[in-house]
Amino acid sequence: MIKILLFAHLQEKAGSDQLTIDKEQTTIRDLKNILKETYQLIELDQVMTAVNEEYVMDDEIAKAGDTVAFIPPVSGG
Amino acid sequence: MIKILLFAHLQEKAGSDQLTIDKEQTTIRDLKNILKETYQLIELDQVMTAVNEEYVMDDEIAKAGDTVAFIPPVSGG
Amino acid sequence: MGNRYSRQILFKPIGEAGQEKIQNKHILILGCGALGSANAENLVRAGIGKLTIIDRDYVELSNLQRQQLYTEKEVTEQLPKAMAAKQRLQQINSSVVIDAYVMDATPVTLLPLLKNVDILIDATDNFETRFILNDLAHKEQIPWIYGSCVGSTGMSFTVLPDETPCLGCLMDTMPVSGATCDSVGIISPAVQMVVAHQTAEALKLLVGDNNACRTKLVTFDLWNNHYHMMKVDRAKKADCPTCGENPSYPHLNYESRTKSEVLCGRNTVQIRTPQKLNLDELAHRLQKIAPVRHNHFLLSLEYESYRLVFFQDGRTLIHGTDSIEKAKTIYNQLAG
Amino acid sequence: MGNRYSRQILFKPIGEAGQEKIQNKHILILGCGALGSANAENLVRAGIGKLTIIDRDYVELSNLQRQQLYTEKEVTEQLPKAMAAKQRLQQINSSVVIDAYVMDATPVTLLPLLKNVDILIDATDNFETRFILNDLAHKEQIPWIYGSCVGSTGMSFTVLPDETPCLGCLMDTMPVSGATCDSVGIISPAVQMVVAHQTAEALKLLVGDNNACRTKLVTFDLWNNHYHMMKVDRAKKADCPTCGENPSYPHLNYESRTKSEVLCGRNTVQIRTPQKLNLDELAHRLQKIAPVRHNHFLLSLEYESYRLVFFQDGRTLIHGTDSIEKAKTIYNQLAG
Repeated sequence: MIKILLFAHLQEKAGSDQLTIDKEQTTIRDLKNILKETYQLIELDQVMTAVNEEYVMDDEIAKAGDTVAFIPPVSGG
Repeated sequence: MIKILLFAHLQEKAGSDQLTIDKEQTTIRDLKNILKETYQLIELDQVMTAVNEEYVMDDEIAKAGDTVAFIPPVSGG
Repeated sequence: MGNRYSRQILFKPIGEAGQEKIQNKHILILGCGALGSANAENLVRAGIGKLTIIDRDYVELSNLQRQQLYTEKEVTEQLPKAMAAKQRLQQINSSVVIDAYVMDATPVTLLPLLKNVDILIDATDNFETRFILNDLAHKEQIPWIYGSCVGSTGMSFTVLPDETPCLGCLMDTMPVSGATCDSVGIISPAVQMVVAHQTAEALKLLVGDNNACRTKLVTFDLWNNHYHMMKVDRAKKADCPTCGENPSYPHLNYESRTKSEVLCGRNTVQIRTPQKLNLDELAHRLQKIAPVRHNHFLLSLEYESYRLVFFQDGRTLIHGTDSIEKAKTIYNQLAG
Repeated sequence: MGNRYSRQILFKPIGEAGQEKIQNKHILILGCGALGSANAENLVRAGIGKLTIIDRDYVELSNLQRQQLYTEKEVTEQLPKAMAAKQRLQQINSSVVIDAYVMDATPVTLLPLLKNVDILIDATDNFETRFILNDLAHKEQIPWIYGSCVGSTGMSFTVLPDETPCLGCLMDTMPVSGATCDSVGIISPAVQMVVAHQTAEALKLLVGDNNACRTKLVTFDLWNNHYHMMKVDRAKKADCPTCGENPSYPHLNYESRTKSEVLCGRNTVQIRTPQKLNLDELAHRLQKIAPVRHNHFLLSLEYESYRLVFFQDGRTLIHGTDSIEKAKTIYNQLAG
């Protein structure tokens, strides 16, 4: 089980600020693809990703027990 | 090993915002007594205590691996 | 006012319906110092229907570093904070009804002001008043939002009667805190961080989104980059004298309070008389002793190494001493 | 000014020495909207030596809900934000030197203003300008503090040239963010929360306590009670075109920028001419077509279903359309 945290407008799209994905391990890229299909989160092409509060790139891996946060940059000021 | 987080003026007194205590387990009361002796933290009689981000009373127990936060109420406004 | 609140209405959890609720609600803020002035500015900008603000103090130069609504002009004029705040707040939003009181907050003076109040915001600088607020809020069943700050740290908690633990559950004994802004200082971001949490919680309650309220006590330290949320459900005590099954509201027993008090860390004593002061009469009398400054709300003068400030509501601040005896002597010499 | 900064001096990490440093430093804030006005107020209250503020816009009614320095009066007067901000800031602290510029921030206009600037604070509302700021800050080796907010959320990061990753490392491609304050709204506590972080970081840098700076990117959501700090050390790229070994500063190539642009989500087009506008002459001409409002900095009029605002520096805003072609037609009809 991988825990997913969604920030800003991703929440509204997915209807929740937290999701879980039942996987042993996956690359961030694959994880994004799953979420894009399931929740139409096309915005995932433009987010920062943290695994256990550390910045990661798309080819890195998340494992069961990890918390993955998707953080879309917001532009207002 | 128990991890200790100190907030507000406790930090200055102890000279750090984080400490570790090498114990398998201890009540909060005993833990406070150890810190009072080692760091002269007499203010520990008037703090809120959280173990792993949850409020606890003095007779509850902290174990190795736990994070204990001592939060002194501040009064300014 | 057309599109004045458009950006707030666009925020989905508020929307048109939420904005209308905000404009029909009444909030009381206790204290117009750092937390109070910033909370008041937020709520007035957000379009709150009615705001009651209470403060016993006047604007001083050392306030300007962190107290949002005030400028050098109000320091020169020695305006009471509640009055100075009201002036600026009405310039910001003329459609908000603002009731401002220059007075000491006691159970007796506060109770009549709680009628039809939807939320209480704590912007006091001492735990004695916070425990009075805690008792009153539970007696009158009004949510209140605790906030405090010092140095680069601060904390906040949303107290909902019948739901959350109360301040007394969290702190069995009243903290004798050595850490006030006057003893270890304060930076303005610590103020704003607390206020951001308090206003956000107030907005949730105003629009009726109580489920969104933070149930945890938040503590932070901006200089040391800490942010801590503490689950407190288990702190609620069934026998709590404030929020328990048989409440006795121990802090509402006003009779036990002294009439003179040392203001913590401020090198100041406050003397309170039950009668209002006639400032004109007093000015007339005192100007023979020393040059007197005088506005509609207060009168001040320098006397020996002390500065005295007399308020219309019967209080006098004697700056320059921590000794109640010394302060009483001077007070009696001048006004006695 | 005596004890004006006493509470800040009492805060140990600042102290007397830190206060003196603050009073000798120069900060530039880019943008005087919600983040900019609140950051400016904090720094002026804290006693910063010199502040440069830049904004291209004027005060509108819908700003008052969250933009701290402005009141109904500045809306009526249609004052440019930089000028309105400066007025209020000088009332708050007359000893701070404030340089205010009503202009579009481009590499060309910004570069000369960066001389002797110690810290840059990001208070812009778009990533195009932030990437220019990122390039300029690295070229000139000036720390800059990123901040942004929308809805009840916000984020901040302190960019130290040669130490931390830069904005380009964190976001390889410029985000085409759909989430602006004009599309999904904003509540004022989200603004203050970002500002609290930005000002705290600025104070650390001002007093030289760089070790205290937060090395993590912070993100929060006040309505949903989230606070997240992300370690970003590994994001730093050796081949980053801004902070890498062979920087090319790709966002400083001004020539490629259009002279007309649609302001995101605002139903407004901006047209920029290289020449300054003579507002008096323009007023004379245009008053035959429609009633003209005119102050020292700008001129506005309603024309058909559009509202046009002409600025002295050569820019014109055409409110009421998202079409550059339509906007140009109207512009040419009136000012062409």
